[in-house]
Amino acid sequence: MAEAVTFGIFAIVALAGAVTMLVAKNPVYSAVGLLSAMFALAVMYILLDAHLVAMVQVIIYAGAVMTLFLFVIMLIGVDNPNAYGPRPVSQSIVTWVVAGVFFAAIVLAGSGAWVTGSAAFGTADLNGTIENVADEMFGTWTIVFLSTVMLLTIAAVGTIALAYFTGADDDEAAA
Amino acid sequence: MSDIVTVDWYLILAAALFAIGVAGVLIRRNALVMFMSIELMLNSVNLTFVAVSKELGLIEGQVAALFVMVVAAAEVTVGLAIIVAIFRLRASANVDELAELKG
Amino acid sequence: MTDWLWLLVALPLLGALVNLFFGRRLGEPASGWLALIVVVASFLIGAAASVGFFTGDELPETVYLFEWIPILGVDAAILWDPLSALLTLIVTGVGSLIHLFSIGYMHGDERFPRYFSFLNLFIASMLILVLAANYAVMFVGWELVGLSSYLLISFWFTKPAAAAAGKKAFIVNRIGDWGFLIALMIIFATFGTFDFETIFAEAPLMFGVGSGTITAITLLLFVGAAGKSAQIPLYVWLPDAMEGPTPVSALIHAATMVTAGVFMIARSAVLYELAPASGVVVAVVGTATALLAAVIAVAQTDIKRVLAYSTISQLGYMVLAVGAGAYSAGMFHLTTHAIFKALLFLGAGSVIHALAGEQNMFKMGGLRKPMPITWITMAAGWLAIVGIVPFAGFWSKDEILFAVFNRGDGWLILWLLGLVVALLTAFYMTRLFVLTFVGKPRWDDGVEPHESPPSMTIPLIVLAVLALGLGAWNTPFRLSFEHFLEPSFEGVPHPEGASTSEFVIFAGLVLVIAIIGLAAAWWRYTRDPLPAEDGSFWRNALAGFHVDDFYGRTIVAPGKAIATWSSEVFDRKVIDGVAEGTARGIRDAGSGTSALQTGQVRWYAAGMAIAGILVIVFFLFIGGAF
Amino acid sequence: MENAAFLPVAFEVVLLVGALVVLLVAVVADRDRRWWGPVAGLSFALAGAVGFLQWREVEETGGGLFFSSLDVPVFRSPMVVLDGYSAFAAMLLAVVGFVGLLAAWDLVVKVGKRGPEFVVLVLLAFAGLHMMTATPNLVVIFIGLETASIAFYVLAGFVRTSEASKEAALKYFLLGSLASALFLYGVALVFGATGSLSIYGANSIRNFFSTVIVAEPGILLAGMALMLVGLAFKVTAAPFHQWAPDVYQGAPTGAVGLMSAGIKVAAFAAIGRIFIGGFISQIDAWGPIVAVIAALSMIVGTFLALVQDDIKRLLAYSGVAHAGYILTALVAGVQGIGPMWFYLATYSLMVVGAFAVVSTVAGPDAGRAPLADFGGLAKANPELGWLMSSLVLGMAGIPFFAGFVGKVLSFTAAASVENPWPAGDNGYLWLVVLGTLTTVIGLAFYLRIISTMFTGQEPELQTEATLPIRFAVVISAVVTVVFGIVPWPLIDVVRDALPL
Repeated sequence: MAEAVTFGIFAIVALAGAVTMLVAKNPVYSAVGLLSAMFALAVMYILLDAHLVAMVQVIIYAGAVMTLFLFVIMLIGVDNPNAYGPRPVSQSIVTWVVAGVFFAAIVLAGSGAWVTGSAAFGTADLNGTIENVADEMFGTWTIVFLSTVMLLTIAAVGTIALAYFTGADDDEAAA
Repeated sequence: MSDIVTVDWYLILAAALFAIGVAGVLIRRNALVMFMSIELMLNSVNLTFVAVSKELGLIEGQVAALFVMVVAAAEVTVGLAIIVAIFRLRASANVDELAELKG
Repeated sequence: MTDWLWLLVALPLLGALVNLFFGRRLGEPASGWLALIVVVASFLIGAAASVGFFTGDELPETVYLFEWIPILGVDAAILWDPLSALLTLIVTGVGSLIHLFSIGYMHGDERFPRYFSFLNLFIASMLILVLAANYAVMFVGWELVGLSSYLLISFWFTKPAAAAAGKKAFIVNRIGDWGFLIALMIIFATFGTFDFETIFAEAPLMFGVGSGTITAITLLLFVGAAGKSAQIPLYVWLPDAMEGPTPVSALIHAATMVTAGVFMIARSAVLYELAPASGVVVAVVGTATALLAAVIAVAQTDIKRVLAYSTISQLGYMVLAVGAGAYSAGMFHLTTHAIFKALLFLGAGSVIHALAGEQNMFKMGGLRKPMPITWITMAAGWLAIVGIVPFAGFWSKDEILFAVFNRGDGWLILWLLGLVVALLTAFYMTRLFVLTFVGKPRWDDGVEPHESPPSMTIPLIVLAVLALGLGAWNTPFRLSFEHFLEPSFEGVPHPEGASTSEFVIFAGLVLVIAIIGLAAAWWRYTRDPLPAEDGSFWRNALAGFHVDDFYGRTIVAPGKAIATWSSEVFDRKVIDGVAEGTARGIRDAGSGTSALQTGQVRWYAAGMAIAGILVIVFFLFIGGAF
Repeated sequence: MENAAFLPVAFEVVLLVGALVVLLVAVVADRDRRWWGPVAGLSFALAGAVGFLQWREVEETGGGLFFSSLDVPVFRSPMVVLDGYSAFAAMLLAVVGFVGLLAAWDLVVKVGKRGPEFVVLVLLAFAGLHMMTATPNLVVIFIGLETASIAFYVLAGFVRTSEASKEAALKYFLLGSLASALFLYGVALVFGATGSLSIYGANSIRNFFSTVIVAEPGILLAGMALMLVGLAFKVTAAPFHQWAPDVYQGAPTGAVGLMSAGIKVAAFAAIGRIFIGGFISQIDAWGPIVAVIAALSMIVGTFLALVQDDIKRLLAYSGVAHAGYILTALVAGVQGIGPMWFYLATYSLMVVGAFAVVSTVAGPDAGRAPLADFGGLAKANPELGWLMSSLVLGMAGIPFFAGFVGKVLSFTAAASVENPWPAGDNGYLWLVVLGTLTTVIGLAFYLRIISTMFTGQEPELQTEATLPIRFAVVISAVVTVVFGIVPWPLIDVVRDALPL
């Protein structure tokens, strides 16, 4: 029962945060909305016994990623909502219809059974402790773990290429 | 897992969050908020992974969620760099103004 | 040795590619030398591989390279026999000399490396053609030769005449190719293969002499041959092709490309033997071409055009020979002609070079003194083509006429016409020689003729020596050329031989006729270097008897008229009504859809989302989830 | 199998090492000499050699599944797969990367000191692309996809001063991330439906389908649909193509060729691996939808290409149509894999070559490239005109060019299978007929390019190509012509390039 209550509360928090993100005029509020949704999801992970994921969710997402977002919002300034002008009603209608139909389609698809996979290979009472995750991560997934070095290198190099150099480094600027 | 809150609820919540993310991409004109919506979508996918992982007793789902976070972090870095670079050129994050290329 | 034969083609191809890419970096002389080296290497490989044929120790061999079109059973393979060896040696041998000559001739041209790239490509294509072991590969070579000659003729494409000449050569050759292509289809339908060996083995078993199928095939093949080898009525491209650089004229129009048709007929000798009617057609067309071209050549004033028409005329001889079944005589004339005509063209090139581009013979004269080497070597070429003992042309031309005479009956008419051509040949070549080298200088003021550089004169000397000595390869006293080619014409009946004494009588006759022609011209043009040549004959012959004009009126103009009519009447009425409507509908559909392409990211995202939902619903529907 | 532990991942390792060498040396070394070009070229050459070794290994041993380089034995699902499919992808990607880099060299020169960053991004992107083809694990496919995509977002926005480039980058980024998210959601749903992330192995999707009959396939179908949407976006199949023209037009011309060719090769390979390798038993569900997407792509691509005045947009729409032709092969299931590879191998090089020519004429860092600028190209530089013509004819599918063979193979495959929906035993004949029709209509815009080049009167354009570009163009033109005339060697090879 306690779990049901916890789930109910944080599901509402997550949805409220998401909707806040969606409707807030000011991007800072959007960021805060997303942040609360992420915290709510971290709680969900704990409910699902995924402790490491919950922890990383808080550290990486709520901590690093959202900080980066807020930082960029501060950097480029919160723009004036009026600058965007009124949004055509048709756009709102289309958006809500699309989102609604999408949700309905998924729910409809899952209405029979949400999880049909076989549990033959599973562990009966899975506990996502650091140890269990590490066994998997540094066992089967080692090579994948190593391959993320490419992703991170690209992120670093790409950011440098886009933002770090001054225009004078280019041939076209020098010419 | 208790009998009251089945995996279905988590997955429906994830679908709802994903749909809100889709709505955000369609309706928000601020590139940053569009991008936040995409992050929300990735989060809802993670919830799906973790919930299925618990249901089936397969730890892969949690590992996958962790990898998704790595990917998202890399994506955020580059995405924000692009937005900043655009902002330097035209001092606006309104994507509706970026429609020079069309036809 | 035959394992290395693929290099024959690969080397020039490589040279072409390297020059295409790095030509500019290699710079002027280097790219030319590179092109020369690969062709010389090909020549050496060819020579080494054909030693066995000269000694008579080696038998023809098919070298399999790779599977090309398995569905049709076509392999890329080389047929290495004396015939292809001979052509290989001519193409690469004369080709090397022409490369060498070009290094001097093209000096200073801004697209120097490109020129050598094309030249190498030409050599490679020609080798594909002659080495082919089946009609399909031969056709590829055939087309590539057409392409590279087009590139070379219009090399100076900024000159409108050159561009037009290239186009003309291309179109006329397409007509010939059309014949070849249809012949190929019939061949495949009949024999189920393109392979020479199989076809030539099966044809005599499947068909009797005079069979309709074989006659059709051979006649259609001849249409192709007429296009490449410039026979009536498709010869018109060749004189115009003189707009290309002179070494190109020598290469294409003397030594190699134009011989492709003759070679193809010789290669298909077995089929032609089964179709005597085709042989007659071939021989008659050849004779007519030889005669017409010789008459036109008499009146030309441009030195290169004289040589061009002379080439057509000599090709007529070769075609006459193969039509008469005297394949080795035809091939022998092809060989000697390649040598002496290349020599004459290069000599003419040397003269034109010296006179800063002047091509009108009436503005030459007296070049003997400033250009001693060119003069002497040209003299060798001149005597060879006229047919004076012991120059090469004498032996090969006599052999053809003798073979034709030996067929008897109606062939005697062709023989007589052949004699007339010999007379005319002697006349116009002497005219050319006298007007160019003898008499007083008539060149424009300010032109200082000078001898050409060694890279140009060395090829001349080599060719002159060959023009003098090559005849010894096949004299009635020692028929080593015929023996050399024998393995290639196995199963083809030999024309009847005659005694040596008979031959001497006929040879004497031809020689006398040649000397008459020579003397007449010498007399006429040394006396008065500028005779009044403005009678109606001269005017008409100079204009090539207005054949181009005739084609223009009968074929091109009606074609254009039909095109105009269809564009003005047909198009406006019908196309406007139907096709244009459809086209407009299509375009409108395009524009209508392109209006969806607003450039708005969110619009695209909405499109994606909606389409994605449709895909999901579609999936659920088809997958039976509902 | 001595080197088996290393060989399956050697392609990625070689490119990663190359990238790190460039990156680390660039920190300390002189950035004026452009030594990174040879390093990157060498990396691609080595990667191609690795691909060849992998191919040999597969021929000898049949390849196999690998967990990680440590090869600990207790795993449920493998991470790396070595088969003809991944080995061929390795060879093809190495060639595309090499030629693409040649074609992009003008741009690398132009971006000056940022050259090393460009090269590193290209190398890592191609490593990511190969990851997509050489893994049975859906999450790893996603990671590879993102590795390549993120690098390409940066490449699209590489020209700092150009608004078009930035607009392209942002559009590509936002829409691409959306597509990735959809794909990933599909992976998660499939995970729920099958209990597996892997196509092969003990606990695998194939194993699941062979042992279980899915009574409630809803989630499975939705997952497959979302994965298809994500990948269809990457291969620019309609109606998920709208980003492509804008991004191609705005991105620096020099980089467009390798971006579009690379992502197409890998994303199609991923579609083949997932849907034919994993979901072949569900072909009755996905086949008709792929056919509809193929049909839409052919129609939309062809008709919109007709009205373009910018050659980059035109090529983008032509790419949409080509995506349709390749998908046409895939509806045939396993039989379609060979045709898909043939088409990809030839088409990817044609694209790279064509964009190399565009990059010469319009400038490597340019955004827009009006078709009118090509006027008189063939007169000013006949060789470039001829080469470009042969590439365009190849794309148009004229006989004796590789594109024709590719189309024939693809159509033959589609016509030979049973059409499940609407049921009928006459194959996807309607799709083949449609493909033939759009091919004919498509001639109009391909010939328009050629006639513009041969008739226009504007000799002031840049027509002299640099050496790397000439190389790239000639390699691709030679491939187009050679495999148009002698396609059998390649057909024989792709016949063996099958997934496990």
